[in-house]
Amino acid sequence: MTSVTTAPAPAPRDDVVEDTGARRHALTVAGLCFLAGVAAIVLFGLTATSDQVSTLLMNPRGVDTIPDVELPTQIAAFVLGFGAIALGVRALQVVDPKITVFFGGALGLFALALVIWAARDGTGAFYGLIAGSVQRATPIALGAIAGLLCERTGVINIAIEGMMLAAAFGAAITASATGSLWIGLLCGVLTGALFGAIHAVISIRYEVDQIVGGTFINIFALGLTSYLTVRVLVEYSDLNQPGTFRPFEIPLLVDIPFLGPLLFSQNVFGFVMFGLVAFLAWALFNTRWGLRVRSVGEHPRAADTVGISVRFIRYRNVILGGMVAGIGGAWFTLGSAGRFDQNMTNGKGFIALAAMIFGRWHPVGALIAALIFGFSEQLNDYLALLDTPIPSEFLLMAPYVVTIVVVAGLVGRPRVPAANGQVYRSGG
Amino acid sequence: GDDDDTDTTTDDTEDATDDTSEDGEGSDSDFLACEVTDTGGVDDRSFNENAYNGLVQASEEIGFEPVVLESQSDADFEPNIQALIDQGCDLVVTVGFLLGDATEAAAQENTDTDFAIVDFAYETEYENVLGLTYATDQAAFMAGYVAAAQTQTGTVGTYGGLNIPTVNIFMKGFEAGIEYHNEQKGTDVQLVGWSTADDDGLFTGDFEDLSKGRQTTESLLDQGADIILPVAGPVGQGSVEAIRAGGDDAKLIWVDTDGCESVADACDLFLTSVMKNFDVSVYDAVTAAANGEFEGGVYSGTLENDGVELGPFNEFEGDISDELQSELDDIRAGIIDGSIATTLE
Amino acid sequence: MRVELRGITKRFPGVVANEDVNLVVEPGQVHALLGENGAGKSTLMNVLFGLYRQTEGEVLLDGVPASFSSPADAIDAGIGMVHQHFMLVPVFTVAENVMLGVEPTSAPGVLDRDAARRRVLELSARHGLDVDPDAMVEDLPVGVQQRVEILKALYREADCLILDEPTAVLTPSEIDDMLEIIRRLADEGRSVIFISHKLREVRAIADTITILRRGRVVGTTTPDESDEQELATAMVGRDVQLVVDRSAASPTDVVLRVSDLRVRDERDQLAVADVSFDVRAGEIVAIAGVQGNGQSELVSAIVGLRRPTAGRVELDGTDVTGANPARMVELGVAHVPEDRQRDGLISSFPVSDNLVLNLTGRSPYSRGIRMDRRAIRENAERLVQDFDIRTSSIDAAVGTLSGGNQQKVIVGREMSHTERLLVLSQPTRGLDVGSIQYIHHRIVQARDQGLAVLLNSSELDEVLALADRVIVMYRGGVIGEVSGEEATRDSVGMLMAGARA
Amino acid sequence: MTAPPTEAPEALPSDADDPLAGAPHERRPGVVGALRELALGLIGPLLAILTALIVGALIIVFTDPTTLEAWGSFFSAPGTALADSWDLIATSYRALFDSSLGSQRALARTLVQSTPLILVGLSVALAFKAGMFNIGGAGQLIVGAMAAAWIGITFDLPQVVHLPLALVAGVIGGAVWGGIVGFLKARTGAHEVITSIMLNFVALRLLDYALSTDTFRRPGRSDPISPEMPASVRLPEPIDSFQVHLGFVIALLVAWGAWWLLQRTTIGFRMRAVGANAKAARYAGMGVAATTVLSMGIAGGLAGLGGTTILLGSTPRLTGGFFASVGFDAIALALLGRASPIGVVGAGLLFGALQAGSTGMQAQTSTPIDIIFVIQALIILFVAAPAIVRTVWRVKETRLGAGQRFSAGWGAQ
Ligand SMILES: Nc1ncnc2c1ncn2[C@@H]1O[C@H](COP(=O)(O)OP(=O)(O)OP(=O)(O)O)[C@@H](O)[C@H]1O
Ligand SMILES: Nc1ncnc2c1ncn2[C@@H]1O[C@H](COP(=O)(O)OP(=O)(O)OP(=O)(O)O)[C@@H](O)[C@H]1O
Ligand SMILES: [Mg+2]
Ligand SMILES: [Mg+2]
Repeated sequence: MTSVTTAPAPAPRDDVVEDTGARRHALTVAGLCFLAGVAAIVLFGLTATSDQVSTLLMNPRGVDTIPDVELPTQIAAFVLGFGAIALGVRALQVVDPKITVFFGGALGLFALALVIWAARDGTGAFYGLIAGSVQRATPIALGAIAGLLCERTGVINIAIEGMMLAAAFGAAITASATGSLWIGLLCGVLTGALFGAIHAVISIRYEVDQIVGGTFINIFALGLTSYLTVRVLVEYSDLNQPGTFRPFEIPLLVDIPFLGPLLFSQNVFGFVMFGLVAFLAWALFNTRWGLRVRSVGEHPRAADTVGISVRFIRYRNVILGGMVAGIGGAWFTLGSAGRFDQNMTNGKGFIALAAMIFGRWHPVGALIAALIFGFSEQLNDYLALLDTPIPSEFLLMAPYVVTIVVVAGLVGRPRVPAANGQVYRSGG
Repeated sequence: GDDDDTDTTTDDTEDATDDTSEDGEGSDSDFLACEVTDTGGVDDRSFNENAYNGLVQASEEIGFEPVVLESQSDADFEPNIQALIDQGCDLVVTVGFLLGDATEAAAQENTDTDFAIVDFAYETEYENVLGLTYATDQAAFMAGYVAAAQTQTGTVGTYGGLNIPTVNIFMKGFEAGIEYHNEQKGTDVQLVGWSTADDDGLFTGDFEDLSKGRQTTESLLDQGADIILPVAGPVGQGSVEAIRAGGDDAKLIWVDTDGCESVADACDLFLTSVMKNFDVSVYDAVTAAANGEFEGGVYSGTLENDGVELGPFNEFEGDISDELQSELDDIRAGIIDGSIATTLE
Repeated sequence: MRVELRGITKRFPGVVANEDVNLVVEPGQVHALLGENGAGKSTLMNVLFGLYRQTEGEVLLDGVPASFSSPADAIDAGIGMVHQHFMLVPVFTVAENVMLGVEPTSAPGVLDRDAARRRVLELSARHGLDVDPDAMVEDLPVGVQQRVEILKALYREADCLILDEPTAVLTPSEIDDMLEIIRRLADEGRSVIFISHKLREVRAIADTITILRRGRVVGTTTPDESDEQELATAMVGRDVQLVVDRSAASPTDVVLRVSDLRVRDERDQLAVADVSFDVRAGEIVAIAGVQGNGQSELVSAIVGLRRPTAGRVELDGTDVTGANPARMVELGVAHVPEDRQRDGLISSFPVSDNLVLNLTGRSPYSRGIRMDRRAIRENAERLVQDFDIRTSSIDAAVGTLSGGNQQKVIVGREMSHTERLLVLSQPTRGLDVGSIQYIHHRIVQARDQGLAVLLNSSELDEVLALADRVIVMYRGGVIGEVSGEEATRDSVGMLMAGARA
Repeated sequence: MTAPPTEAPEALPSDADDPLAGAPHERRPGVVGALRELALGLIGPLLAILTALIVGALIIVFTDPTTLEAWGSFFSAPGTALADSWDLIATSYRALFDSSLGSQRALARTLVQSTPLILVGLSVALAFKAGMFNIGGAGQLIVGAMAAAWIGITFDLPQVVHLPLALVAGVIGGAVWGGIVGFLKARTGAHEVITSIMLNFVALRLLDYALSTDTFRRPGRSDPISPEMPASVRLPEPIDSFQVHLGFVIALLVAWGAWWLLQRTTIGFRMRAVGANAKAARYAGMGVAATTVLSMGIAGGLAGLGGTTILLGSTPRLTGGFFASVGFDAIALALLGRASPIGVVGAGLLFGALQAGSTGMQAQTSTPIDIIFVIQALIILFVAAPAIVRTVWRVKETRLGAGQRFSAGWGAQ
C-alpha cells in the first residue's frame, strides 16, 4: 500500500455565524413548545380558579388498588404549561435533529393539562381514558402492522380497510355459525390471508400498479360484504350474533397498579397486538426473515443477486400482512361489537395506513401512532362526559386534527422503504 | 326513448300483478304499497326496519308484495320514488326527514299516488301526503323516570350518533324524566352524555362503526352509569358487548323498537325501550290507503294515541314495583293532559 | 476453478447483447474483459452469474456443464460477482450486507451478528480490506463500499470472482490498492474476471485480455502482446485520438468568485469548509477530488441548489449567495448535473421537452402561461442536429436514449443558454470514448468563446486533459491548487488522496 | 487461444445498423391508423367490462335465494336452475341498461350522476400527475359545496351574478382544503395521504356542525338539512325535456381545460415535471414547494367544483350525506382512467351509468345496489391487469397493453 501522510480535515473557522438547518429546526421546535406551554397556561391555568380541584380515577371499574388522584387544577395547569416552556428552552440549548421529541413532550403536557382541567370540580375517569385509548388503538395498530409487513417488502398496501372489512364479515359469520369464537377468529385470519393473496397475485404476478390493486380490494370488499349483508344477514340474523372474546388476566402481572390491568387484562386481540408489536420490533431487525424482508423492500436487486427470491419473500409477507389485517378485522366483530354491520370499519383501515406512515414503517412507531389516535378519539368521550364547552362536532374532529398536527410537527418527511411500490422483474 | 321506457314499466307491472294474484288473498290484490329507505337501509335494526315491519305486516294481511328500495345517496331519493311510482305503487312510504323534499315534489306531481313520510311533517298540507311525526320525548321521559328509579349508582348515561333533532329528542325527554324523578323523589340522579342546557352531549359521530358504540358505552360505565340509553341506530348494538365483556351490572334502554325483538339475543340487558311505533302508523296508513280511506295531513304519534310508548320491561318486569308502575301511569296521564312538560326547554 | 463459456448468445427484445461468445478463465488467472459501453460485458457476466438465462450456449465449470436458474445456484457453484452498480442495501450495516443470503444463526432463524462480524473482521484483515463491520453502508465512501462488495464475494467463498468495473469510482491510490487485492486473490488460486474501460489498469493486472465489440469477441490477447492504442482501436473499431486539442487559455475578468463558502449536507454535516476561489472568463477551472469530499455540495451551492450556511458567491460582482436555480439561469449560468438521470432529465418526457426543461418560462418557449410548442420543436430539431443526438424522434421519451445521448441532451440544452458561466459535473461519466471526445471538444469550444467554465470531475484523465487550473478538494477544504501545465497524474493524484505536496 | 487484437476493424457492423438508427416507435400514420389504434385501444376496456359483468352475474345468481333453491334441486330439474339463472341475469342487466341508457330520462340521469364523478376524478388525476395521491377529494368537495351553499343561502342576487359566484366559492372552498394538504407537504413534509384522509373526516364534522347552526338550517326547522338552493344559483338545464344540467357541460369543459393546463401550459409542465421527477424539477429551477401547493390547490378546486355541481344541480340542499361516495369513487375512476382527463371522462360516464342503472336494477329485481361496487371493483381490476383478461379470453398478447404506474411509492418525492 502507498504510504502518504494524509492531511487532517480542515477545521472550519469558528468566528463564522452559520445559518444551519439544525438551528432553524431548533427555533421551530422551541416555538411550538412555547406555544403549547402558553396555551396550557392561558386556556387551562387562567380559566381555573385556585380553589378548584380535579379528581382523576386511577382504577378500572370495580377495582380499588391505588388511591384516586386529587390535584389543584390551576397549579397543575401552570406546572404543566411551564414544563412545556422549559422543554422549549432546552430545545434551544440542545441543537440536534432529535429534539423534535421535545415538541412531542410539550404536546403531551398540554394534553395532560387539558385532561386535568376538564375534570375541575368533577371526576375524570383517567384510567378509563387510557384503557379506552389502548382499545381504540388495537385495530389501528393491527392494521398498521399489516401494512408495514407488506410495505417492508416493497408492496404498497392501501387495502387494509378492505381486508379488515372482509375479515370482520367472515369472522362474524363463521363464529355465529359454529358457535366458536376461535373458529371465527381463524376464519377472519384466513379471509385476510385470502385477500392478501389476491393482492399479492395482482401486484406481483400481474404487476398491476399496487395502488390500483389496493383500491380494487377496498371497493370489492365493501361491495361484497354490503351485498351479502343485505342478501344473507338480514334474513338469517342468527348468522350475525357471534358475541365477543372476553378479557382474561395474566395472574400476578395484573396486580401491578395501573399498568397491570391496563396491559395484562385484555381480550385476545389486545395481547396479540402487543405481542405482535414486540415480536416484530425484534424480528424485523434480528432474524434472518427480517433481514431478508427489509433487503427486498430496500434493494430487491441486491437481494436477488445474493440468491434471495424476491417474489417468494413478497408473496409470503403480503399474505402474512393479510392475516394480521384479518386479526384486525376480526377485532371489530369478535373483539368489540359482537356483530357485523355494513361498512363497519368506516375508514379505520385508512387511519391504520396513516399510522403506518406516521410510525415510519416500524411496529413500535405504528403502535405509538395508533395510541395517539386512540387517545384523541377517547378524549372525545372523556371531555364530552365532563361537559366541556366545545361543540361535540369539534370534539369528534380531535383525532384527525391531532394526527395532522403531530404528523406535520413531529414526523416530517418519512423515510420510505426504497423499493416500495416498484415491480421487480428478475433478469430475462 | 320514452316509449321504450313505458313499455318496460307496463311489463313489470303485469309481472307484479301476476305474482300477487297467485297469492290470491284479499280483494285488493292490485293494491301495492312500497318503501324508500334513507341511506341506512332496511337492516338497521331500528329506524328503517321498523317502518318496513309495518309495511310487511300490512302486506301480508292485504296480500301484495311490497317493493323496498334502499337509497345509496341523496341523489337516489327522487329516482327511487319515481321508480316506485312507475311500478304502480299506490302508496309510497318514505323514511326519514332527508326524503322530505323529494317526497313533497313527487306528491305534487303524482296526485294519484299516496305518500306517507316517517319523521317529517310539512307546513303545507297535501291531500296525498301523510307526515308521520312522533313526540318521542314523551316516551323517553317515562324511560328517564324509570331509569332514575332503577339506577343503583345514581348515574345514568346516554349517547347518540349525531347531534340531530330526531336523535336528541330522545335524550331531551330522558333528561327531563330523570329531573322529574329527582324533583318528586328528592333523589340526585345524574345524567351523563346529554345536557339540554348546553344542547350538546356525547356522540359517536356516525351510525356505522359499532365498535364506537362499545367504546363509548365503556366510557359511560367508567363514569359510573349503570343504565344507558344509546340513540345511535345500529351503533347502539355495540353497547351490548361492552356490558357483557365488562361483566357490569348495567342495563340498556333500546330505542325505536322493542329491544327484545330487534336485538333478541341481548334481551336480558334491556330494561325497557323507548318505542316509536312507526310500524303501527305505517300499517295504519297502508291499510287506510288500501281501503281507499287515506287522508293527508300530519299524524302525530303521542302517548295518548300509542304512537309512542314506553316499551315492555320484559325480563325486568319483576324489578318494577307496583308503586313505580302506578307512578308511571300517573306520569303518562300527566303527560297526556299536558300537566307534565316532557323537555326542559 | 476453470470457467468456460461456450457459444453464449443473449438476445433482448430488439437487441443482441452477446453473440456466440467463447471465453475461458483459468484458475489463478486474472482475465480482463474490455469493450465500449453497451458492448455486452455486463450481460455476459450476468449470464455467468445466473441473473440472465442465455438464449444459446453453455457454461462449463471445471469442464462440467452447469445450469443456473438464479444467482443462488451460481453462488452455490462458487461464483461471486461484484456488480457494476453496487448491490448493497444502503440502510444496512456492512455486516448485514455481507451476510445477507447466507446468514449465520444462533437459534433457528435468529441472526448471529457476532459470528458475522467476526468473520468480516477476519476476512478484511486477511485481504487487507480494512472495513468496519458495524458501519452503515450509506455512510461509507464509495471506495469502501467497493471493498464491501468484494467482502460479500469472499464471504461466500467464491472460487471464481467477477469484478464488473470495480475501479470506475476509485482514486488513483485506491485503484492501486484494489489491483493489489485482485492480484492476491488470483494468487490464492481463484479465477478472476476483471472488467474495466481503463486500459492502463487492464494492462497492469491482466494475464489474458478478451475484447468485446457489439456483443462479439473481436480478439483475445495478453498485456505483453498489445499496447494501449492497439487495445483502444480494437474496442472501438476505428482509430481513436486519446488527447484533446486545445490552445492555451487567455483568461479575462473574474466571472465567479466564491469566498469563505461553507455548506452542509442533508444530514447537516459540514461538507464544504470555508472554500474560496475565482473563475475567470475564458478559462477552465477543474475541481478534482475523490467523490464525497465536498465537491458536489460546493457545486450545488454555487448553482443555487443548496443554501450555503456561510460565505458568499458572486457572479460578475453581484452577490448571488442563496439565489435559486431559476435566477442563476437568468443570470447566464448553466449547469450540467452530476447524476443525469436523477437531476438533469425527466426520463418519461420527450426529448424536445427535456431540451427546454429549465427554460420553459422564457421567451420564445412560452407566452404568458402558454407554451409555444412550435418554438420548442424548432429548438429541439436544431439541438439534435447540432449535438448529434441520436434519437428516433424528438418526441421519443428521453429515457429510451442511450446514456451517451442522454448526456448530449443535457449538454446541448445547457450550452444553448450559457452566457457567463458553465458548470459541469462529471460530464462524461460512464460514456464511451467517442462521446467523451465530442463533449470535451465542446467544452474547450465554450471556453474559447469566452465563457467561464467550472469543471467538477473525479476522472483524473479528464481533469488533466481539460483544466487550465486544478483545485483539489479533500474533506471539504481546498488542499491544493495546481496550474494546468504543472498538473500530472502524480501531483494531482497525491493531493486527491490527501497527501500534501 | 490468442488471436491478434486488431482483427479486421473493417468487418465491424457499420453505423448503418447502429441500434440507435432504428426507430423503436413506429406508428401507422394518418386517420385510418389513428382509428385503428383507437378501436384496438377500446377492446381491452370493453373486454374488461364484459368480464366484470359476467363475474357480477355469477355473484348475483349464486346469492339469490330463489335461484339458489333451483340450483339445490339441480339434479332433479337442471333446466329450471339454468332457466331461472338466465332469467335473473337477463332481467337484472336489462334493468341496469334500461335505467342507465335505455331512455332519454335514464341517459340524463347517467350524465347527471357522472358530472361530480368526472370533476372529482379529475382532481385525483391531476394530483397524480403532480406526483401526489389525493385521497382527500371527499373533504374538498364537502368544503367546496359548503362554501357554495353559503353563497346560495346568504345572498339574494340575479342569476348571472349569483350562480358564477357560487361556483367560484365552491372552487375556492375546495382549493383551500386541498391547498392545506399541499402546504403541509411542501412545508413540513407531512405525507399527503395522511393529511388528506384526516381532512376528509374533519370536513365531515364541519359539515355536521354547519348543519347544526342557524345559518345552514331552514327557518323554523331544526333538521340537519339546509334550505333548498334558490333558483338563482341552480344550474340551469339547457335543453328542455332533457334533464341534464349545465354542470355536465362544465365538467366536460373542465376536463378539456385540465388537459390543456397539463399539456399546453408552463404551469402544467411544471406540475408534471414535479410529479415525474421532483429532483429534476428542482434542478430546473421550478419551485417544487410552490408547485406542490398549487397542484393540490387546483386539485382541491376541481373537487370543490364537483361538490358544488351536486349541490346546485341534482340534490339542491346540503345534508350530512349529500356527497354519497363520490370522493371514494373518484379515486377508483381516476385510476381507471389512467389519470388522463379523457380517461377520467370515460370512466366517469361508466360509473355514472352503473350507478344510475343500479337503482333500476334494484327496483325491478331487488338486487341490492351494493353489487354495483363489486362490478366497479372488478372493472378496475380487469382494466388494470389486461393479463388476467387475456387469460380468461385467451386473447393473444397483442394490443391489450400493460398497466400503468402511478406511484413510485409513497416517497415519490
Ligand atoms: N435488460 C435488458 N433489456 C434489454 N436490453 C438490455 C438489457 N440489458 C442490457 N441490454 C442491452 O444489451 C447491450 C449490452 O449491455 P451491457 O450492459 O452488457 O453492456 P456493457 O458492455 O456492460 O456496457 P457498459 O460499459 O456501459 O457497462 C446494450 O445495448 C444494452 O442496452
Ligand atoms: N428503456 C429502454 N427502452 C427502449 N430502448 C432502450 C432502453 N434502454 C436502452 N435502449 C436502447 O438500447 C440501446 C443501447 O443503450 P445503452 O444505454 O446501453 O447504449 P450505449 O451503447 O451505452 O450507448 P452510449 O455509448 O451512448 O452510452 C440504445 O439504442 C437505446 O436506445
Ligand atoms: Mg456493464
Ligand atoms: Mg451506456
